[in-house]
Amino acid sequence: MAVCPECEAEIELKEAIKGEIVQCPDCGVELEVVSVNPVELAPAPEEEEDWGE
Amino acid sequence: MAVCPECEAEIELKEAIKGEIVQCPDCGVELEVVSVNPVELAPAPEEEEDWGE
Amino acid sequence: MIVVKVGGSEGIDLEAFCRDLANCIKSGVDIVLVHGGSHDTNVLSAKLGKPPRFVTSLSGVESRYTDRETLAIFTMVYVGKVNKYIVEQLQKQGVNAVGLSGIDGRLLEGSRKEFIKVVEDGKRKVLRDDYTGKVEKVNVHLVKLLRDNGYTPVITPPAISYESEAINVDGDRAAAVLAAALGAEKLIILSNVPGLLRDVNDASSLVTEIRRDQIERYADFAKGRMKKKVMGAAEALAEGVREVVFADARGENAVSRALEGKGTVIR
Amino acid sequence: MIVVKVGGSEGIDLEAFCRDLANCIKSGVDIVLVHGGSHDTNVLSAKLGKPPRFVTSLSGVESRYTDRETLAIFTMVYVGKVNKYIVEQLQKQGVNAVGLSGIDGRLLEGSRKEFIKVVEDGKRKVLRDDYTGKVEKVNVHLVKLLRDNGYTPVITPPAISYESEAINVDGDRAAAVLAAALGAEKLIILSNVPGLLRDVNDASSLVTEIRRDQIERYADFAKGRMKKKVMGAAEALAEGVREVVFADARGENAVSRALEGKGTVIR
Repeated sequence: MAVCPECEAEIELKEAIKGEIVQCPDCGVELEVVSVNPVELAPAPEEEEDWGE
Repeated sequence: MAVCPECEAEIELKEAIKGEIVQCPDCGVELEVVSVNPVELAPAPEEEEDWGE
Repeated sequence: MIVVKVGGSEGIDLEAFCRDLANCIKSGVDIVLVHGGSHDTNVLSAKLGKPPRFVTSLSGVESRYTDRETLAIFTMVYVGKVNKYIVEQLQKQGVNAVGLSGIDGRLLEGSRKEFIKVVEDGKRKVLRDDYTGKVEKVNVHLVKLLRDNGYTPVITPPAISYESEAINVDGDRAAAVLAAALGAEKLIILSNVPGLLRDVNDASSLVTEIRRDQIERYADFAKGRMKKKVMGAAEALAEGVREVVFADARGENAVSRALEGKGTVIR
Repeated sequence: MIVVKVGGSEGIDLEAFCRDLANCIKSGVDIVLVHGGSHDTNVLSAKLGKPPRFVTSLSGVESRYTDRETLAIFTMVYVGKVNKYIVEQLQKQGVNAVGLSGIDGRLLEGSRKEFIKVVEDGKRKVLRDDYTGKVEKVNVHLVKLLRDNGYTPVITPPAISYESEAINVDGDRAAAVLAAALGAEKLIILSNVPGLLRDVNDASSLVTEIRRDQIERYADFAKGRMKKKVMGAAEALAEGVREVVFADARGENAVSRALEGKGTVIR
């Protein structure tokens, strides 16, 4: 189980992978899986308009 | 069989390879196997002093 | 002065291209060359057991995922293989070419993206070790120094980030920024397509002329690589380049044909 | 001005080397760098299923057999990997480096050997498709142009033949010819040995000083790679370079130590 850093809701994650973006089911904020075992979540970074390379 | 381009002696070559240097048993000149099937011989080029790379 | 960009995709005969380019230069056309190398990079990556990994950003733009190891392969191919092959061929044709990457003298500099958000295998992800970025600054002094002394610059990615790390940048967009910075009159982008096609699968649906104020419309319907080329063209035109031409790099006299406007001309 | 040559053999930490080199340059020492890349070339060749093939000439000198395919791998590594890594590291240390191969602007030009006579598997052979040669001409103008405008040249093989073909040349001897042509006071050759050793297996048998008129004697007893270095040194001294130093490229402050004469000093 992981905890949403914004609203502290518990988030059930099955085989999350590092860097994956998940949404908190309660407050809806976008989170980034910054590490696994144990799973750690942080707000996903905002992205400026991307043209890609 | 191949023929020495210098003294026309016949030279017996077993599995010569392209680029190999052979010596004519009769006149002793250095020869280069310029091609195989059929074997063709030409005088081996002279080499200026070589330092290698 | 004209900036010519030749792509690195399959089917482009670089030897024939360089012969024609050399003839144009020797006949007095003042050219700075930029080139790519994506196809050869894919081939070498696969051979080295690290097949290329392409990711699609949330806004649907595809790019090569370039971690440090991929960047080393990318640089070996773009700089060590393609760039020096072109310089060798131009020298053979009597053109005194000098090859430079964007790292050299900080020729092409820009910001490296700290992260990119992508969709991969259906999952949305944040990728942080992607050495990719955008060219924002050009060392015009270095290019001018070489040109004023009789050398033809042959320029290639990678560029360099403000933190002095090599970064993968889009060759077309780098050529557009370069053309604007150098005050080039023309930017010619040559690839393995005849130009901007109304229908991608129909080579005869070539759009031959676009007025610059219509370019946004074309940017919308263009897809994939061509979308980036059109965006680059729009940027170059906005920064003072008078004309941008998309043309075919294949076959004989590719450069001469493009110089005569055979392809998609935007002005 | 000083020409520093750093070898491409194993065990040399290029990052530490570049930090020290940058400190010397930033403290005012006027340096032109030449580098090799043999170890990395062997590694990539093996990975690509074309292991390096070394041949021994009739006079006992060993060299890398460089056919066209090997030359492409050689150039990718020397130029695309090692050269751009060094330029990136120097830029990171605030030194405005520009990387060039001998092909660029015909910086290092010379004759390609039409053939070499070698002994391989006990057979004497003539090899004709070996892209190897000797540096005989240097484009001093290009080096001067860059140095006078604040750039630090970082130079690497391959060189270019008079017929404009890329050719594999010995980095040490190319550095010697470059030092003489540029009128350098000093030539420093750094490799993975402390200098010229009386007994190759005894690191403490370092010859610390050689007078230039004794150099022929040392050229005779030096073997393999060191023999070529000594020949290069003799050439440089004969062409006006005042001092040649052979020193260790490994560990911290390799360049500073060599500048202080730690190694084999020949003058």
